Amino acid sequence: MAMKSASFVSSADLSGLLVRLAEKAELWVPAPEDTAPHRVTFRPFQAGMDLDGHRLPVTSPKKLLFPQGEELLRFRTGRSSSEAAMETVLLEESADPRPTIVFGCRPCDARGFVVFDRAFLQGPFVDPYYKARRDKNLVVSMVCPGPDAACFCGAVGSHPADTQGSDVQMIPVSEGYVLHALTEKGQELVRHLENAPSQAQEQEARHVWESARRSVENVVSLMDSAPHFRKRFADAAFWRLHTERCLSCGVCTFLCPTCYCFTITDETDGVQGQRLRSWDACMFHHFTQEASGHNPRPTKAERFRNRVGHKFSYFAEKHGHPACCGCGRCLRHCPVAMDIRAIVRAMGETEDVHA
Amino acid sequence: MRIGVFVCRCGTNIAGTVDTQAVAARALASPDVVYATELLYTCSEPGQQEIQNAVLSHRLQGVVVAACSPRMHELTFRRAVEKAGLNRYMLEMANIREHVSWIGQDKAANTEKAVELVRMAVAKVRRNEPLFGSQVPLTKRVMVIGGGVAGIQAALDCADAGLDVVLVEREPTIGGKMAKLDKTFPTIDCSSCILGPKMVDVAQNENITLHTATEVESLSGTIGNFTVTLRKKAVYVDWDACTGCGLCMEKCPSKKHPDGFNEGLATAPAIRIPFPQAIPKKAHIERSACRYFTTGKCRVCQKICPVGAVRFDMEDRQVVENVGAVIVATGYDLFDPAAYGEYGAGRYPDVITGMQFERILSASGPFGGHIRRPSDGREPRDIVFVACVGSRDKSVGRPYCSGVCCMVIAKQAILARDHLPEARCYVFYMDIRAPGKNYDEFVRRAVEEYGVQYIRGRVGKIYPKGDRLVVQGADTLLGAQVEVEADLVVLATGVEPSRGARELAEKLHISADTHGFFMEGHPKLKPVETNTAGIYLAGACQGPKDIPASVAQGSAAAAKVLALFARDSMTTDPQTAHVAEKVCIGCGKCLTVCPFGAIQWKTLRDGTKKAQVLETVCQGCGLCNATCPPKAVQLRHFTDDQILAELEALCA
Amino acid sequence: MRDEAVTITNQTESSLRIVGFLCNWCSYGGADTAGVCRFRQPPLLRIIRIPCTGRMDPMFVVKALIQGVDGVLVSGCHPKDCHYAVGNFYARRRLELVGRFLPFIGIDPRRFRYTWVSASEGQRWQQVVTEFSALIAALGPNPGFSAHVR
Amino acid sequence: MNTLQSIVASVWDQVDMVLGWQPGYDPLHPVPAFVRDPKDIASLIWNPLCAPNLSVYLAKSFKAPTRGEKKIGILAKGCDSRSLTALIQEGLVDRNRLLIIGLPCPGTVDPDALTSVRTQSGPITDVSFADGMVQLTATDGVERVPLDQVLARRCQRCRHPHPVLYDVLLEEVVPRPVPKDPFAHVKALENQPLEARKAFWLRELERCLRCYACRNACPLCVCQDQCLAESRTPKWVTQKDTVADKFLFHMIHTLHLAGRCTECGECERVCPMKIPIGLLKEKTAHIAMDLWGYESGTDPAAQPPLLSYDASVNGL
Repeated sequence: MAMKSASFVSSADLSGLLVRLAEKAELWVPAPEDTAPHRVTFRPFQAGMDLDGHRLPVTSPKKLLFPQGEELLRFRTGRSSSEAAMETVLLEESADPRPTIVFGCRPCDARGFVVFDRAFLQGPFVDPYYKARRDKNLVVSMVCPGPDAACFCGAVGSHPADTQGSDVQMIPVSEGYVLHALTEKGQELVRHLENAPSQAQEQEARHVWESARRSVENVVSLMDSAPHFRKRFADAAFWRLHTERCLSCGVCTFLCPTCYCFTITDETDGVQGQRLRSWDACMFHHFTQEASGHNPRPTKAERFRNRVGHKFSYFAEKHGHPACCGCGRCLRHCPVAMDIRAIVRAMGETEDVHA
Repeated sequence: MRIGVFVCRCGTNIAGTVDTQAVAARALASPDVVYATELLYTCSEPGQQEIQNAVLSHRLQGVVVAACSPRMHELTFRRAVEKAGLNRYMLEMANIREHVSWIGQDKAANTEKAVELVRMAVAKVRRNEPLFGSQVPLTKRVMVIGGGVAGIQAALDCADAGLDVVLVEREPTIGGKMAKLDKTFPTIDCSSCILGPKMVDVAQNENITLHTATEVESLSGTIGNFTVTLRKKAVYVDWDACTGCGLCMEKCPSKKHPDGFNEGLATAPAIRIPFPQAIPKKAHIERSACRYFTTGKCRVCQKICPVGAVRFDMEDRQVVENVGAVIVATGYDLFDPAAYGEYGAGRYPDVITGMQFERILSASGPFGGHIRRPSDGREPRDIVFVACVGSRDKSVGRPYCSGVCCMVIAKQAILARDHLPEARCYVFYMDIRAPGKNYDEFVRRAVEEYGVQYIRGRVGKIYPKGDRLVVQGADTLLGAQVEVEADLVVLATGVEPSRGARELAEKLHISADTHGFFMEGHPKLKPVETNTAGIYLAGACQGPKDIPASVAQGSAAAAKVLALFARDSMTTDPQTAHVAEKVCIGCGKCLTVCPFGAIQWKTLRDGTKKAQVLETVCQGCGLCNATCPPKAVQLRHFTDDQILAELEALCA
Repeated sequence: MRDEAVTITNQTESSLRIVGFLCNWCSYGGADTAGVCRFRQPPLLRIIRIPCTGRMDPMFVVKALIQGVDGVLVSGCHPKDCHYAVGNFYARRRLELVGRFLPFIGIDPRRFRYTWVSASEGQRWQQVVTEFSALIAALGPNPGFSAHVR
Repeated sequence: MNTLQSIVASVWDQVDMVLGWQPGYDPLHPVPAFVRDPKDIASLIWNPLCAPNLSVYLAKSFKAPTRGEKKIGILAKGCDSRSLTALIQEGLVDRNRLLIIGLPCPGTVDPDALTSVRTQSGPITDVSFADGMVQLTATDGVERVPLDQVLARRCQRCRHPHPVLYDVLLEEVVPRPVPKDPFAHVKALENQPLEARKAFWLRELERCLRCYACRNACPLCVCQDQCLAESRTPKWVTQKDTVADKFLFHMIHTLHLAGRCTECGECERVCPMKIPIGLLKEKTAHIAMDLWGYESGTDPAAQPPLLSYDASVNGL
């Protein structure tokens, strides 16, 4: 671990730090819900808010860089009353986004942005809307305090101390946190803190980091599933069987830190309107509905197959890692506990359980 | 879309309280509006021409006319845009007269409201689509319900023009109220002498199928193709056999039953022909009066009938008639004066109704045309007529004027003086209403030539004194209480809807007003139409009327039917429901709620079930549209998107 | 005629809007009759013509009130007078239910009213519009559901 | 012994398949199971964590019967049996195709509530139920929680813990007693001022993701892929991420369920954002009961109130 700079923040000083950060940028933290304190979601920080780094947040911070309904532009049709026949369309681009900071997310959530970056920044076309937000964004992740039964970061090439996608990594130690800057942007933040960790603190941090990384060493990897997927692709019975209980809702994709599919609509209101980019889900019937009425993925079996294929085959082969960070939200919050891990594993099983 | 907006000034009707120029100018701010102007009278020939010119010169695809109510001129403007080459459903109206200029004086507020109504209409027309009706053949038969003078006239006019007519009458004979009258005002000609020949014409006309003692049970279908189910009541005489000889009436041992034709002033046998001129002249048995039906023994009529026509086992039966149009002419009934307890009708035999007096006057009546008192048969010396018994009186729920009673009283007083030159006639009245041709002159004759004494005021009380009656009332001209001793009191009872009118309205899907008179399509311009296409009105079922008005309406309704049947087929209204098959989930809720059975299942090749609208049966109510969960069923011209567009234009 | 109710026009009140959903056969005709008789009414109401109250999806009521329309008035034929025989019977149930539901989501139920007015009842229509307009004027603008709490 | 397995085995010759529950990825999450092979009967389980209402699959996945088919066996708790009844009422499921195995229900557990009352943090390895207690075995110890304390909200207010419609009944557990006021939660909200109610819904519904889990888990939401909330023609709801649009979607769901909802509470259970949307439908159920004395899903022959009418002048 080559670290450019490090700092120590005591537990007592943390909220002061957050207040200062919130002045500079829109700061999102995992915090308990007002009405249900045992439920944690990512929300804009407000003074007095308690951070909860322990419970697994229901939502990921992806909404901050990829809003559920993002206005791309506004339009208005105009006309001068003297020349009624002349109609003009006036376009107005949406305002520049504000700087943002994601603070205290888990490594899996930070790694979600790596998938987004691949899709929106590193291909032949750069998405200007995402880029504008991403450029002004800083991610401070924290080494994971512990997985639950749904977590599987270790199976997708990551681990609870992963630094990918983070600008700063926080490591919980006794009485506080050691912060390691990982990027230029991270440097800037850490440098301002001017409180270098002690030797002992650095040592403890290294220990916490190592034990977190090692905690998933024995997890069965799902990294090389593309060949299995190709083999199963045309096995309709396999997909029907394994997706039978799926309800075709959007919980898995909407909560997923890596799902980036969207739809674009014009929402017109008389003479004016906005062009929106909003979340879409490959589990929905409408996702591939064609104008003719034909739908190439008419049932949930084809739709679920696509989700598995995209994450573990198409994306994985193109970019070298699955479009999955292993956060486990898709099964943890699924109404019928659909387990994508089990399906990916089953693809590779040789015996044909379904005649 | 290219939309033109035409704002009507309607002279000063609209422009007086709406800045029509501003409305037109501001319409240009709405999307797709490429042309907007105001016009003086849009519905006029030049106004329509302007619309047509603008459609062509500005290549308009949609037209908004901001003017009067679409119930007034929608059809006018639909035709106008059609002439210019547009589909007629590419027109919308904004009602800125009845709903704006006529109900508010604040010009600024009115103008704002008109601007918004135009904006809503523009939003709607942007989502309109050309619609095309389909052609369906017409059933060129007409049903006339009610065999009074209005129905007879309508039936004869239609039949004379060559139409098949089905005439339905609830009573065993046609003729209605007019058949009971002695003479008619203001000509004093004999009622049965002028009605009788028409009744005979009905019986003899080959184009007329007559169903008497028959009631309408239900009606289904739409203009051009109605199916009417009738119930022919059991009359216990085979009318195909009965010759109307009247022998049964003579021999019937059960003779002492109130004679309805004579308003209860005479008795009749249980088996009877209603009156000598009845059409059809056939006997029927009043079940409640018949000895066989009440005791199980008798059968005298059956034994003596020369043709063996009596059938005690006869039952009601259903008859189904298919017709293309219906004329409703169910007439009226008379107010029951028992509601005025202080007048003593029903308690004092010599307090009678006007209709009873008609029967007394009639030569075929209970006393052979001699005026006598029902109580003792004595000739009356003093006769008092009381007007407005059940008319113009909110306290008995009859706030309206019955229209005919003033003239009836004048006629009856004149006839009384003719019959009994020594008799004195008094009339208590509120106002004299005599607006018809020669009507006021007729009332003057009663006063001036016949010496009938008119006392302006209401009667408070009638009570017996010896064998006579005292009529106590006010003379508002003298400002004094007056008492008149009388031998006979005649109450001019008001006109009310025929009994069962409201139930019939429900069966026919037409409207009735608060009193139960049927609603015309428009109070001025559609007096014989109803709001249900193909169903027309004639006579007093629409409101109190005298004979000439009823006859005129009978002919008018016939003319409407003849106009309808001048074509061989008709274009259906394309504003029907339509199912988007791909969206339909086959839940069947539309089938459950459709009041017309216009939706049926359609099974696709893969076995899935989809709803399907029978467009010729659909009436366009939109209940299915409101019920359909995924909104697969859309009512054309009133789709969700069209209504939502109007709503959103209002919110903008 | 109540003149104080008729002159609801000025200031904030001039921005108040009532949307009326009227059946073509009875109530739209009643509103026409009121116009023909020159029965003065406050200018808040904007009428949308529908064929029958049976066409009335309760969602129209909810959508209008969520979007901030200040009042919703639905009017049709009197029960038993429906041009389509039973449309208003269905509507009666649906509208009654949605009316009772509105307060549960924090919408003042007084902002919604349904009534029956026949084509001949111009005077009654005037009364309905005048009363409802006065009520909406008293309630003031409906903020709808655009306000964010957080 | 009258066990779930023995009952299913006893009816096996009448069915092609049995819809039930099997263990999921951890002991807290049993999942719907489609048992087609008799050797899988042994894997069926039934405990207060078997929350999913299996009737959701009937109208959606098994609509058209094929020739020569046997029945579909289905396990049904009290609430599930009401959903089945409502589906039968509306002709969406053929009663003759079903073999209903009724399960008197002790109430189901809200895993969220269970998690919130835990004192341990280690992964749970086993859950068992006895004497009104839930026993949680985790890697760091065993703890016991009263079932009443972690009951799902829907079960706290359940009026029909005993199935209303079934062919065979598993008489193993004693169902819960019926609560005094099933609409207590509705009334608690109604007791707040109008503005507070509105603020409540704005706050709750702002969280909505429009993932449509509530809709898809609803056994009576039969539009599914054709849902009006996603329709662009007609367009009732936009894609805008505003609370008004989210609210419109929930009003569509609520009003489409008015007079039909069987109060199974699945919409609320499956909501990842834990929005108490069940309350909306409970309110409509309350109104239907008030106005028409109607309780959906209790009489297979009844016509839902909004699909019928009262033809009297002053009636409703």
